[in-house]
Amino acid sequence: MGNLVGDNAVHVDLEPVTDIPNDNHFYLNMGPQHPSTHGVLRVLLEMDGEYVVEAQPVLGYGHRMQEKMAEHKNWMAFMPNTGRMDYAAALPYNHGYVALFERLCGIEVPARAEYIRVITSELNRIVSHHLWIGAMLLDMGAFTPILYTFDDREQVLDILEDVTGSRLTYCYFRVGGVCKDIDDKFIEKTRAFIKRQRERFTIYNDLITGNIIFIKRTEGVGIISPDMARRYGITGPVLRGSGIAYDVRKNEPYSVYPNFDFEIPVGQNGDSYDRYMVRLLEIEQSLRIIEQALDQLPEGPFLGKAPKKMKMPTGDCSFTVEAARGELTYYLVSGGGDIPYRLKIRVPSYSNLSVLPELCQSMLLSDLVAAMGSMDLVIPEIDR
Amino acid sequence: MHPATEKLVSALKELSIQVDNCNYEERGYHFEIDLEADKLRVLAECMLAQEMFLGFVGGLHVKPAIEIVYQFASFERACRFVVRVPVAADNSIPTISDIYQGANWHERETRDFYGVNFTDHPNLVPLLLAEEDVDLKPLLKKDEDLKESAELRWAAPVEEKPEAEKAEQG
Amino acid sequence: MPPELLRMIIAAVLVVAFVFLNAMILGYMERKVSAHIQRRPGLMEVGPHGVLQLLIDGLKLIGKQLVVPEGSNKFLFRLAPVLSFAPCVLPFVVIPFSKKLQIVSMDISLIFILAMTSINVIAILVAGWASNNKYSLFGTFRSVAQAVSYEIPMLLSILSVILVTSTFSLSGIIAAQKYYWFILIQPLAFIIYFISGMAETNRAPFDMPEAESELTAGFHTEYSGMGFSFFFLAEYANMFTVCSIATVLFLGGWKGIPLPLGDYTGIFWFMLKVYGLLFVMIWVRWTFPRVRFDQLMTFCWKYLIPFALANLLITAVLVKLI
Amino acid sequence: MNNRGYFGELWFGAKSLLIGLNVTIREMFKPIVTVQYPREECEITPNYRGHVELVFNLETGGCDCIVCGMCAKACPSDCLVVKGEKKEGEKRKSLTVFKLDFTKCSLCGSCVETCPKGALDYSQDYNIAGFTREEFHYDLIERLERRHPQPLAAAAGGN
Repeated sequence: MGNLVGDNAVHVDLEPVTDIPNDNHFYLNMGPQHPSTHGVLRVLLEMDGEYVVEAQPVLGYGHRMQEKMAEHKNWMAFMPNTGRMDYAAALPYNHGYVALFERLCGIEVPARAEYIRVITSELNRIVSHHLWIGAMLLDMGAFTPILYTFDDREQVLDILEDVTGSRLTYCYFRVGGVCKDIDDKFIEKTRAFIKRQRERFTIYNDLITGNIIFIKRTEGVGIISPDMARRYGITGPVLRGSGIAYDVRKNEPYSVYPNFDFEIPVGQNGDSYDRYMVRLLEIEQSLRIIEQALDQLPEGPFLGKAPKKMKMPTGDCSFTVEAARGELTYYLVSGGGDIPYRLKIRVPSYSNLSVLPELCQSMLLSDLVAAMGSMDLVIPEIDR
Repeated sequence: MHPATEKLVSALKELSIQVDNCNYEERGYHFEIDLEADKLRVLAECMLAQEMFLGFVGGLHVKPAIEIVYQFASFERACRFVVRVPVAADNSIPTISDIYQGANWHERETRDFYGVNFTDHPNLVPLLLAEEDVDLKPLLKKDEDLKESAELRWAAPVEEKPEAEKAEQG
Repeated sequence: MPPELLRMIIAAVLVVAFVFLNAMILGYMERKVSAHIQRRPGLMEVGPHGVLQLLIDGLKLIGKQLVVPEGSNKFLFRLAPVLSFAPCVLPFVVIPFSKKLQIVSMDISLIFILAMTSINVIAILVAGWASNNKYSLFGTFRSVAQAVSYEIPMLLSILSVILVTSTFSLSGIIAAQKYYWFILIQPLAFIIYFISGMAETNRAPFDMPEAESELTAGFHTEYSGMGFSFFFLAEYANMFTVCSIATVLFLGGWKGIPLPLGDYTGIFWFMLKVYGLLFVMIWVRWTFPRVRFDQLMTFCWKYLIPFALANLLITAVLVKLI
Repeated sequence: MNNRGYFGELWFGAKSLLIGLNVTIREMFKPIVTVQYPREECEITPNYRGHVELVFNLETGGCDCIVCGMCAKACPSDCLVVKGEKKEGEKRKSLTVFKLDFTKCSLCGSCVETCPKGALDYSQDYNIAGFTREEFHYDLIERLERRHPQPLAAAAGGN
């Protein structure tokens, strides 16, 4: 990887790096195959010794042109694709997509279905945060936490597999409800998981949160100010780490989220440590939501009456949900018929990553890894 | 309406920008704006001054000209704007990436997909597509699929409702 | 053949064999301990509980092609693994495994060991530079700075022990611990020595030179096959050396409760103590995240060196008084 | 969290590291949670969604497919091929070809949900590996026959 950089770096026509300002600087290709870029992100770094002078993410290695696919299929047929953008938390993507059409066509969803959606989406959010905690610590050189979080993650995946039938790229929600009802076994297992997860927080806190090396590596690293967040459109836990309590679930409540009592954890400094804390506290809040949803779970049908072949009215419609990484917006322009005229998918990590060039100026390489790790990037989501 | 939102709407009206209310339950956003390209930067500056963030920038290939769709929202309150701006005759539109730095990548992406030229953009090179696909423009519609901008506008809810109900029964 | 020469040849073969065996045991131990810490069984496939896995791995590495990257300095690239491996074998010549089992007894054996372990830095420097890879070069930068800094607290902590014993001979130091282990009178020196030892051997959380999430594999990114395995062997040999010095200096060497093992009692106790310390090293590695490079330096200069100096000073005063 | 002072930081740090070590050593003596996969197998939930499979109807000794083609139409990636022919003396079409190209399938379940007869279901098969793409072009009728050889053979005996 590295020894090929020399001439290739200049060959890549990224303007900020074509002129070499300083003889002592050199280019380093971090990725597309690098242990800490999680997938196929490439960051072209201009380095001054251990310091990053400029970082330029190079995207598109996992680009699949999802938006084009959406314009060429019956809209129901695009459903499986939604779960394949953010593979770490697919259900919020499912949720946004079906809710978009429910809003556009004015379809009622049975209350039970909405509760099931919330429960499974929140479980999926927890799964995503588990994955992230492990991966971030792995970036920082701790090998063990990822195995502990995966142990917990497996518990949830088993629960979700039982109801959705798959473990990763879910295609569970349907317009008008969900495709399978949850049963008593599901509820029982979920409650057991909530209890277990609360006990496991001790391990997380002892091993990670309070660890002096972890604190030293993350405190004051990659500070994103609220102003910066606004200019870049950063959302999700990364934004909340900067102290702005913006959560689509509270701000523009959808589904049955208004029925639950939960808080939005926020950080103070906007550094990597705060982003870590926000996600850790979010797991607890998700557990609270699930607990309340299980208590309130109404009886009734899990799939409302939705026509098999549905015609969309003309016009545009937008639906925003809180995905595990931030604000996910589907913006649909319909020209009637059953194939979308245009479907724009606003993915949170795309905007979150775009802050990187400004964020990592004069940063140590190790800090860059920690800062990038704290952003929770899922590259297929960015590349779409 | 939230006082800050009111303030924003009146500020926009002062800039002689027409703001239309939308039904959030039906559309998923609160205001829509049809804008001329020359007012875009003024609008973006006003949005930033009023603490709105940029959701996304996307393209929409329609007749007579490609429209660029901007979505702005607020961190503090439920307030979502959709701004549609048709590109100029030479397929160009001013960039807002110096106002909202986050627009940088969105504009590059839109250039990838539609070939729209964002004037004064600092680095308008392919982002998601490969370098050799500079002229691919995958989201441009074929002539037979291309629709008029007016055809894609939200039809009045009065006409829409029976349609939706019919669909539900069917 | 003169008996002395024959003795030396046998010793040399035994030492190299021991280094290989030690690497296998340690490699197995590392993988098993890490596995159980992570609640998985680890090696299970080759042999009972996977004990032969490292043997198979070794065979695989021998069979692999040594890829020499284009644009590298081919001579130095091939030299570096040997340069890394050879000096780390030599300390085993002077380590007293038991009262009788010591190949060469030198008055300056401690200095000899410290000199030999320092050569490893040069090997890393050569490897990183010759690879013509930027990640390797990064690893080299870090490694040299780290090794140079951490040698100071390490030597200072050793010096506190030397002040008490007034000898550089390892056997002499063990003999001086007749009534109590030096860890009791020099606990601070032991901690400082152990931490610097982990840094010297590039073990996590000080594994800056090979930080794989930042530098892919640091200085040995470009090495494959036996080139890689020489670095691997050298790392484990160095770990063993560091722990055996710690055992000799602070834990009474081969001394222990007499067991009905005859002459092997000493070896048993020595190995038990060394592998105990090695276990701690492995345990630490699989618990903590990696420290940042500047923090590593800060920790050395702001904490370890002042404490080591203070410890040395107090020891000197006390030795003078008593 | 900051400003612990020189010694405060040292104390805090040392304590936190010891707490961390305590966690891992305790975990080390807890039982193993993984499964040695090829030797042991996890219990797969009955709701697992594998590739689709024709359902065997015990009463008719065959499958219930009426060759309506709904499943093939619902499939987002066109991985189902359904063909049938109307034999003389029979009321409805009988199934002759039912092929699944599993390389394209995204396991969304649309086919199973649209089937008016419930003739399709998910298989529990998750140990799927192969060397060529063609190995994943399943002939579902053949697979059904393999699972239930006798009745179908008897039914097909007339042919």
